[in-house]
Amino acid sequence: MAINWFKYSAPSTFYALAGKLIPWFAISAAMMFAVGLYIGFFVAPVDYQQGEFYRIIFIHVPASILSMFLYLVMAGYAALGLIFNTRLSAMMATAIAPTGALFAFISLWTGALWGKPMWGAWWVWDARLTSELILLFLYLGYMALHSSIDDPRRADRASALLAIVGSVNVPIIYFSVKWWNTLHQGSTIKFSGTTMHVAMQQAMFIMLAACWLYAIAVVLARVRSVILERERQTKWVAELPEVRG
Amino acid sequence: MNGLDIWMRENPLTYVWLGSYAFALLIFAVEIVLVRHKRNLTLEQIRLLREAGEED
Amino acid sequence: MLEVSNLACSRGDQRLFSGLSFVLHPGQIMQVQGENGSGKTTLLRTLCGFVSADEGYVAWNGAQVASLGDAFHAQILYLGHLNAIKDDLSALENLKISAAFSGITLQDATVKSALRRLGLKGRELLPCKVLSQGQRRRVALARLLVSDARLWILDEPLAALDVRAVALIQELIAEHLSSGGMAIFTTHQPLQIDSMTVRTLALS
Amino acid sequence: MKELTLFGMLKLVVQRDMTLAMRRRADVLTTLIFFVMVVSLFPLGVGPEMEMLRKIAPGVLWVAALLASMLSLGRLFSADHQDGTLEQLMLTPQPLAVVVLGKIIAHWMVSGLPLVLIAPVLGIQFDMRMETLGILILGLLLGTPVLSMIGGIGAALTLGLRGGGVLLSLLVLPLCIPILIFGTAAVDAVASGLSPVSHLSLLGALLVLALTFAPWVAAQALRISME
Repeated sequence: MAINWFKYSAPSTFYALAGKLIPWFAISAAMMFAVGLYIGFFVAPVDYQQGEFYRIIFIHVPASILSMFLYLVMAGYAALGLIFNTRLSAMMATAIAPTGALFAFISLWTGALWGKPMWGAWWVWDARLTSELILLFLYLGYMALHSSIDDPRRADRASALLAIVGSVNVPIIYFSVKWWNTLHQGSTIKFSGTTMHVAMQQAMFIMLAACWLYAIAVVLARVRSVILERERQTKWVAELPEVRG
Repeated sequence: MNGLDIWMRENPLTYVWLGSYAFALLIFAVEIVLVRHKRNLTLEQIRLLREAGEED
Repeated sequence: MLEVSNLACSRGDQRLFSGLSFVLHPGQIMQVQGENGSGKTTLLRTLCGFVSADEGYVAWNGAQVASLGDAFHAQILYLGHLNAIKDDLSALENLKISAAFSGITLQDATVKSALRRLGLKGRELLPCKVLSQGQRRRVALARLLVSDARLWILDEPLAALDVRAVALIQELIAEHLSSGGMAIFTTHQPLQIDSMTVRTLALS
Repeated sequence: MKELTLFGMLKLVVQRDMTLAMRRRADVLTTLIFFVMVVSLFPLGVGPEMEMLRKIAPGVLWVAALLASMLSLGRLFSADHQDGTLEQLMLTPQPLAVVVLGKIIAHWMVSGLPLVLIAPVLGIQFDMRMETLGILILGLLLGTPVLSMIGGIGAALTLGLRGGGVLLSLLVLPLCIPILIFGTAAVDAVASGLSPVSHLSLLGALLVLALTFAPWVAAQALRISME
């Protein structure tokens, strides 16, 4: 079955499609969160080394994973927009950035809360936490550049280039930070047991899925506003029921 | 060991809940509010633009 | 031969012009007219390749400019609003450097005679920052004398010039056209080229 | 006579920018003085214990070099942008990346190289030993060009924006972290009796990587900013 992707890459079609999809993603995200939290807190057993504190991983790890993946997805959309000059991909990239930055922030915050009972310090210069901090800087740089350029076309293209340069740099940064960390014999967040309990794995995966669904729902909602803003002069926007109001 | 440390060890679940999960959910809530606010703002702007256009 | 076909450009989300087509043959000159903000400068910058068009294309001798790439740059001379001269360098250095960038090595004597023709005798070695606005414009215009570009793209070449200099520029353009060159320009002042019809392109 | 090779073009741009920089020697000196000042502030901030100063010296010198290069990057394209010469540079019959590379090389020679040359004097202030000092200089020599290259991309992206200088640092500093890490790690390695070769070769690899891609990316960024 051939799907006409170009049809969905038109902002007007995508606007309607996103509007239909958002409730589904939002509801399933809420349900997944509920199930994930239930398993994480009531089914998963207590870790014998870290006690109850380990339960932070059910939000910490998914947030870290999402913040990194979202950066790659953002850079991917940015590259698409830059190469093929498709307006929708540039809009998607701008809509992803704030959510990615928030996930990076949540990851840092929960990492700090985990660090305090484990090492007695809120912040340890652990390789992963440090990389996460730099990733947050990259997100902030992207958003700062995008918002300081008035012309939307230039803003899209310039920040797309920055996102691509950033994504090329991310592995180098990660590698260098890891190297730096081993040189200074810093502490690393390691899980005590080599094998995780099945319920722990389940909770982690369900929470990861919940975060994904939430991110998709929020990004789609945000991109709808961006589409409206960019296309405000067009006829289809003027004919929308919510605009006629 | 200061007060927070002792409290933390005595109530680990509350610590985890309030510190991480409640905080993360709060951030999600704030983000959702911001996104909705932006949508209303954009719609408002477009309506104003249209009204200004119709008067011409 | 410069060929513009069905060109459309916009700034922000405002469409400046669309469906613009014209052909400029060797020996021809064209003036772009229009109000402020009608896209005159954008059109000239599109021809140079600074701005990419929304629709349509620009072709040089039958080949699209986008595919010619940097080779096309050797064929054109662009003079923008800004003089593109360095205040810290002398008129002589400015001219030599800008010619060198288009691949022409100039002798000091050639440069001096070009500057002399534009009435800058005795000021060749002064740093440009001490020159007046009109004199700096003339340093910029001296590039017309030492260039071998086929197409001149001039944005407001007559701004800040006195009557004598305007006459000189008209003379230079006429020389350029009679040797098979082409020119496209914008101006607020009328420009008379001897024995040449100036075509006009109106942007609204 | 119409022939202008890639290398000829590169030489031309470097010569031009060097001439311009020599006409404005004060700008070059400002960066250098900033570097010296920032480095000299640290003993005042952390105290004059020689043991401590010797330990933090490589980090301090590297961070100060990073900040000093941020300071001068704003001028890389903006001066040419303001007087219109940048448009003329974009119309040369050679690829724009060559022009950009030339400008970056010239920028490094007037703002990066002086820092490297004065670093030994500052290192002595921090009581660094000869062998560590040598490695620090070598690291700076390999690393500062990369800072100029990455900074060139940032400078091209923020060309003509309000608050460009601060924004530039915000964009570029995170990308420079690997340079900082390898540069200081090389000195630390020597100080603890290990070989700095692996760190220096990583710096060299980053330099090669930056030389290959950065001018091209910066050229694209300039095209975007000039539209």
